[in-house]
Amino acid sequence: MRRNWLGLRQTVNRNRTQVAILAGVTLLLLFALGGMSGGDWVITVLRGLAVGAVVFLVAAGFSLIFGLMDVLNLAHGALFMIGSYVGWTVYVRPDTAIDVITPLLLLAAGFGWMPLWQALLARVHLTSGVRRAAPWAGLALALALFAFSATRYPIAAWNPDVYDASPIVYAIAMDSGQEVIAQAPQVDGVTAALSMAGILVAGSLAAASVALVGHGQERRARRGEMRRAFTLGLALALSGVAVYALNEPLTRLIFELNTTWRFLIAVAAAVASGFFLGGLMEMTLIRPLYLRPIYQLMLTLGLAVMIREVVITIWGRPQITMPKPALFAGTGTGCPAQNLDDLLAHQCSTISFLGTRIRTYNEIFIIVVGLIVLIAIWLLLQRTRIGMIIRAGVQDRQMVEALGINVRRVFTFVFALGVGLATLGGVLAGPALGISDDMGESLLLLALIALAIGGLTSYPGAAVGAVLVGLLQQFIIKYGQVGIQLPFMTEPLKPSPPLVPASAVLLMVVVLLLLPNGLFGRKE
Amino acid sequence: MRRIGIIPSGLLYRMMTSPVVLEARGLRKEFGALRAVNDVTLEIRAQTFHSIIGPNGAGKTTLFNLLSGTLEPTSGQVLFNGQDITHAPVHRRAHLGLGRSYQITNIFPNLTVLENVRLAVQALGSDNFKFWSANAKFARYTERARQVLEQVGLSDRSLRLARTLPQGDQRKMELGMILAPAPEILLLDEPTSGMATEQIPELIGLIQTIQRESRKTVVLVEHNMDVVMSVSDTITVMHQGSVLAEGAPAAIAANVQVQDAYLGHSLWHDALQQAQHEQSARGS
Amino acid sequence: MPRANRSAGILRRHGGALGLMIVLALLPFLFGLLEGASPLAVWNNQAGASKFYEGLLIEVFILAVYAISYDLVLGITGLLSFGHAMFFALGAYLTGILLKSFGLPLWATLLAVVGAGVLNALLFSVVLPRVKGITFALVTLGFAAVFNIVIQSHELSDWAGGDVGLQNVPIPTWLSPSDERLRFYFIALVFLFAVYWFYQRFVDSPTGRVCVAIRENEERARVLGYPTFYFKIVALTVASVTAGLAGALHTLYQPIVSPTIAGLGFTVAALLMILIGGIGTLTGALLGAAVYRLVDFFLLRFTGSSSSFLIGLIYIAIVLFVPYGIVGTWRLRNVEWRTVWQERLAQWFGIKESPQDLAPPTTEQPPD
Amino acid sequence: MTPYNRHSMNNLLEVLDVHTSIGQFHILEGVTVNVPRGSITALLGRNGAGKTTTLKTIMGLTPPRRGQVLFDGQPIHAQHTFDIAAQGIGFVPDYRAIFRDLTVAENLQIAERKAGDLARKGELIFQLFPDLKRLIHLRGNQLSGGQQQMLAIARALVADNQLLLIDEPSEGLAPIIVEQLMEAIVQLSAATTIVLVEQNFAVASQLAKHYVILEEGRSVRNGLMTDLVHDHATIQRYLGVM
Repeated sequence: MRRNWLGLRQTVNRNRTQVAILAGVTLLLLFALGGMSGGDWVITVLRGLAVGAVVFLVAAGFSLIFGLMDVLNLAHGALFMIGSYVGWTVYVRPDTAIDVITPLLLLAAGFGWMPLWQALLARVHLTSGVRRAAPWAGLALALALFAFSATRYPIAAWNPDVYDASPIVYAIAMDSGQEVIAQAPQVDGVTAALSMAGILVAGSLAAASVALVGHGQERRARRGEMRRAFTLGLALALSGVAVYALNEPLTRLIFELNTTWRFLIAVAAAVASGFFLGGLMEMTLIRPLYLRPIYQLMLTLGLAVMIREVVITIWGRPQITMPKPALFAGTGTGCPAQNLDDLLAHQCSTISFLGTRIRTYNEIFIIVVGLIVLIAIWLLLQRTRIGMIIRAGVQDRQMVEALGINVRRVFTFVFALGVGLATLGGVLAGPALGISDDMGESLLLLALIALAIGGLTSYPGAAVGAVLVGLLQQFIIKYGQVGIQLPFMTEPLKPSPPLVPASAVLLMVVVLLLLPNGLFGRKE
Repeated sequence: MRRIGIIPSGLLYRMMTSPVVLEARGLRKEFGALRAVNDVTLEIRAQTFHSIIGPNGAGKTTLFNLLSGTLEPTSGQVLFNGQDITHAPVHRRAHLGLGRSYQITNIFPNLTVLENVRLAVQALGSDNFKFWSANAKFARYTERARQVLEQVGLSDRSLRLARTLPQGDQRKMELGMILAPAPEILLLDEPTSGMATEQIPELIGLIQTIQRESRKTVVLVEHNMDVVMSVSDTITVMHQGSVLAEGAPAAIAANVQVQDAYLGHSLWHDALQQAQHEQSARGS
Repeated sequence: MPRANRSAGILRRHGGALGLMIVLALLPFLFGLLEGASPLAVWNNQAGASKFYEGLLIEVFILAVYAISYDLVLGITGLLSFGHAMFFALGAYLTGILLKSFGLPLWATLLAVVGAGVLNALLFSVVLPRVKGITFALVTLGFAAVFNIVIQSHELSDWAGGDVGLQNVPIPTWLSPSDERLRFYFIALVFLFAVYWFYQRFVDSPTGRVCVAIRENEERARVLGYPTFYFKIVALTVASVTAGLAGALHTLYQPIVSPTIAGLGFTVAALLMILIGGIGTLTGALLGAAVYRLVDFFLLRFTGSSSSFLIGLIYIAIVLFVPYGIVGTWRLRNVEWRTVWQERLAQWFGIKESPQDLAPPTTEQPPD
Repeated sequence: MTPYNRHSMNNLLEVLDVHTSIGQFHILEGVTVNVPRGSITALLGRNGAGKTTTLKTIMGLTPPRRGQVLFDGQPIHAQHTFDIAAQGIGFVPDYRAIFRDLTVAENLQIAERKAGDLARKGELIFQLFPDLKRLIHLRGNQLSGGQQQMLAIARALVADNQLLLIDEPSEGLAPIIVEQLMEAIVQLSAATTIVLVEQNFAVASQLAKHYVILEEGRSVRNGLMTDLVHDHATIQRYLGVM
C-alpha cells in the first residue's frame, strides 16, 4: 500500500499543473452548488455531461484520426451533421431510405471493383497527358451519367421547397402519431432497370477514374484480392437489385415497427453510413495527401462546404426536428416518473427529481450511450490487436509498418471508425438538439476546443476535455438564468448567452497557455 | 588532468593561464530516466582549441545544446566570461559571442547561400527592424557575407539555393554562417560529418587558421581522431554523460581508460591492439 | 549608383506592377467603350456595365489586400493562424461603429482602426512564446471565435447589429460608392498597389528577410541571434493593420457589415486565395483573390445556388492537382531557370552577380 | 552484363546502385551492398555517410529514386514497407523505436505475423534476453536504454525473419550491456542473416564477416572483415578511428 501511495505522489508531482487544473474545476463545481438549488445543480451537471457526451463522440473520432495519421479532418463536423440527417431520414422516412439503398449499393459496387479497374488500367500504357486528363473526363462523365440515371430511378421523397411536403411537416406528423407515406413516382420496370444499370456503370466509371489517379505506380497485385473484390462488388450489386425487388414488403415491415426499433435502425444506418463514408474518403481523397498537411486542411474544408451544400439541397435550410423514440416519449399517466418503477412502466420522457424534471432522453440516455462508447473504444484500444496497432501507430507509424503490418488498412479502419463515431453523435443529438445545416460547424468548434484542452491525440484527454466544455457551457447557461452572487456585488451577475461559447474558448486559451500540449497531451 | 605529456611550454602557459571563456559547473540533463549529461564540469580557456570526444551517445551533443541554450539543464550552471547564462535565451548567447554549428546540417534550405550567410551577419547588427529599407542598402552585410564565403571557398556558388549544394559545401556554408558574425567562441558539433575524406583536412585547416589568426576559442566535437589529435590544445573525453578524462592530446592518447571507453570492452580492444600490432610489425 | 541608372532599375523591377496598374486604371473606360458608353459617361459614374464591373473589381482589390496580409503571416513568416478574419472584421466593424454610432470623422476612424489593428496583433502575439504550430492555430481560431460571438451578441446589437450585421453606415459623400464609384475604384486601386509595394519592400528589407528565415528554420534563426518573437510580432502587426484597413474599406464600400466576415469561413477564404495563387509569393495572393472572387461571381451567375458546391469541388481539384498554386508553380520553373543561367553566364564571361539580382527570398514550396 | 542483372544465389540481399533522396536532399548516390546468406555484414562509415538511410531504403521507408533492392532474388524496392517486412525482414532502428505506451509483452505481441508466433519464439527470446521475462509487464518508457535495445532486437525475432537489419545496437550503452548484446547477436547470426550498422569499429570487426564502407552516400569499399582489420590505411581514411 505504501509503495502505491508513493507512486501516486510521484504521479501527482510530475503532473502538478494537470492536477491543479482538475482540482480547480472540481472545486468550482462544488462551489457552484452553493449558488443554486440542489436540483438545479444536478440537472446542470447532467446536461453538461450530455453535451460532453456528444462532443466526446465527435472529438474522440477526430483525435483518433489526428493521432494516427496526422490528418486534421475539418469535415468531421459536417460528417457529424450527415449522421443526423441520415438518421432522421431512416427514422422519419424509412420508405425513402429504402428507396435510396438500391442506387447507393449499385454505386458502391462500382467502387468495390476498384482493384479490378486498377489491374485493368495497369495493363494499358497511357501518356502522361492522358493520365492527367482522363480522371477528370471520367469523373465528369460518371457524374453526368449518375445524375441522368438517378433522377429516373423511383424515389419517394420530400420536397424542401414545398412546405406541405417538407421534412418539417413529416417530422411533426410522425411526432403526432401519423405516418404519411409519399407515393413513389410511377416508373415501369424497364426504366428502373435501365437507370439501375446506368448507376452501376457510373459508379464503375468513377471508381476507374479514381484508380487512374494512382496509375503508373508499381504495385504487385495480391492473389485473392481480385477474387475478393469481384465477389464484394457482385454481392453489393445483387443486394441492390434484391432491395429493389423487395422494396414494398420491406417498407411495410419497417413502418409496422415500434419507433424505438426504428430509432435503433436509424442509429445503425447512421453509423454504417459514417463508417462507409469515412473509409471512402480516406481511400480516395486523404491518401494522396499524407505528406501535405496544409492541403489536407484545405481539402477537408472544401469537403465540409460541399457536404453542407448537399445537405441544404436535399433537406432544405430550416431546422428540422426529430421526434423522440417511444421509449423516451411517454407523457401520459404516471409521468413524470417519481421512481424507477414508474419510469419502466410508463416509459416516461421525464423524471421528477429534487423538484426539477430530468428528461430521460436528453439527460440520461445520451450520457449512458456516451459512457458505453467511451468504454467500448477504450476496450478496443487496450484489449484488441487492432487497438494495440493503433496505440503503437500513434507513437511511431513507420516502425509499425516495418514490423510488416499493413498500416494503410489500419488507417482506413480508423478513419472509418472516427467518422462512424461522429455520425453516431449526430444521430443521437438529433432528437435532443434539433437538426440544422450549421450544427456541424458549431460542434466541430466545441470538439476542437475539447481536444485542445485535453491534448490533441489523447483518448482520455478527449473525454475529459469534452466533459469540461459541456459542464462549463451548461453552468454558464444556468447562471444566465439564476444569476451568480459574486463578492463585492449587490446584484447577482447574469452571464449573457454569448458568454456560453466564449467561455469554452477562454477555457481553452487559458489551458493552452498553462499547458501548451493540453491536459493529457504528450510533449513532443 | 593527471598526465600531461610533452607540450610546448608557451602553449602550456596559455592553457593554464588564459582566462576561462566558457564554463560548465555541475551540468546535468535528464530526459525522463535517461541522464544524458551527468554532472559535467568543464572549463574552456580563451583562444584554445578544445575538442570533446567520446563514443556515440556519450552526451556530447546534449552538452553542446546545454552550452548553446537549445536545451535547459536539469541542474548546474553555464558561465560565459564569468557571467551566468544558464537561463539566457539562445539569441542572447549569440549576441554575447557564442556561435554554434549542428551535427546535422541546419540551414535555411530555400534561401541562397549568400542569403544564408548574410542573415548570419545581419543578426548581430542593429538594422534588423528597419523594415522600410531595401536590403540592398545594407551593403556592408553583403560585403561581409561575401568575404566569409570567399574564406570558406564558396564565393562561386553564392546564388545557388542552399539545398541544392552538395553535403560538403553545405557544411562549409554552415561554418561560414558561424564565422560571419565573428563570435568569440565557436562550438562546432562534428563539422566534418558527411564530408568526403579529401575535404576534411581542408575544412579543419580552415578552422585552425581562423582560430589562430583571429584568436578565437574553438570547441569541437569530432570523431576523426587524426584531426582531433593534431589540432587540439585540450581534449575532454566524455563517456556515458560524464567527463572521463581531460588533458593534452598526448596524455589522452596514452590514457588506458580512454582507450577502453572508446573501444568498448577489453575483448574487442585486445583484438584491435593485436591487429595494430600486426600491422606495425608488417610496416616496420 | 547613378540616379538614372537607379530609376531604370526601379522601372525594370516594378515595370510589371506599374503596367498592370495602368491597365487596371484604364479598365473602367474600356468596359464603358465595349458597352458603347463614352469615357466621359464613365467618368461621371453613369449606371452601366462599367460601373458594375468597377464594383466587382473593388471587391477584388479589398480581398487582395486581405489575402496578401494573410500571406505575410502564413506564407512569409510561417505562422499558422486561423484567426485572420478577426483582423479584417475588427477593422470593418470598428469603421462602421465609429462612423455610425459615434459620428467620428473618417480620418479619426482610420486612425482608430490602425490602433486597434496594433492591439489585435499584440493579443495574438501574447501566446506566441507558449504555443506553436497547430496549437497556435487553435488558439487564434479561439480568439476569432470569441470575437465573432461577442460581435453578434445581444448586448452589442445597438452598435454592431447582432447577427444581422451593421446596416446603413454613413459614408462621406465624396467617397460614396454609389455616386462616386470611379473615385472609390481609384482609391481602392491605389490602396492595393500601395500595400503591395509596401509588402514587397517589407519582404525585401532586413526585417522581412528575418521573417523568411523564421519560416525556413526558426531554431536556426534564434541560434544566429535573432529574437524571433519580436519579428513575429512585427509581421503580425503589419498584417493586422493592413487587414484592418482592408476591412475599413470593405465597410466604406458595402455600407453594411455582415457577421460572416468574422467567421472561420472568412479565414478559410484567405487561405484558399493564397493557396490558389501560391503560398509565400505575395503576387500569388493578389492573383488568388482575383480568381477566388471572379470564379465565385461567375459560378453564382451561371449556376445559381449550387455554386458553393462547385466551388468546393474546384478547391479540392486545386489541392490535388495544382499543389503549389499558380505563381508558385510558375516560379518553381523560373528560379531554376534563373539559377542555371546565372551560373552559365558566370562560367562563360566571368560575370559576377550584383546584390540586387539575388534570387527571390520566397520559396517555391509551401511550408508544410 | 549490366550490374542490374548480377544476381548470385549466395546473396540473400542485394542492394544495387541505389540512389535515395529525402525531401530535397540526395542522401544516397550509388550504394551497392551484397549480403551473403548466413553471416553478418557490417555497414561502416562516418556519421552522415548514409548507413542508416541504406537500411531505411531496404525497408522501403525511404524508397530509392534509382537502383534496385533484391531480396532472395526478388525486387522489393517498389513495394510498401509492410510488404517488404512481411517477406521476412526484421528492422531494429537506431532510435530503437520501442512503443512507449505498450508493455513489453505488447511490444512483442505486435510483431506477430501469424497467431502463435510469440508462443513459438518466446523460449528463444527469453533465453537470449532473460531480463525481458522479468520486465514483461513494464511499459516501454519504463525500460532503461539497454533494456529497450534488447526489446527492440527481441521484437524483430518474434516473426520468422530471414534477415535482420540492426542499426547501431551499441549506441549509448554501457560496455557490459554491449557485451551481452553482442553475444546475443553472435548467437542469432547462426540462423539468421544480419546487416549491422555499427559505429564502434572494434565491435563491428569482431562480429561481422563482411563489410561495406560508405562515404558521402556511396559505397566505396567492401570485402572480408579479416582483410579490413589489417588494412590500417583504409580504417584510418574512412572510419577515422585510432
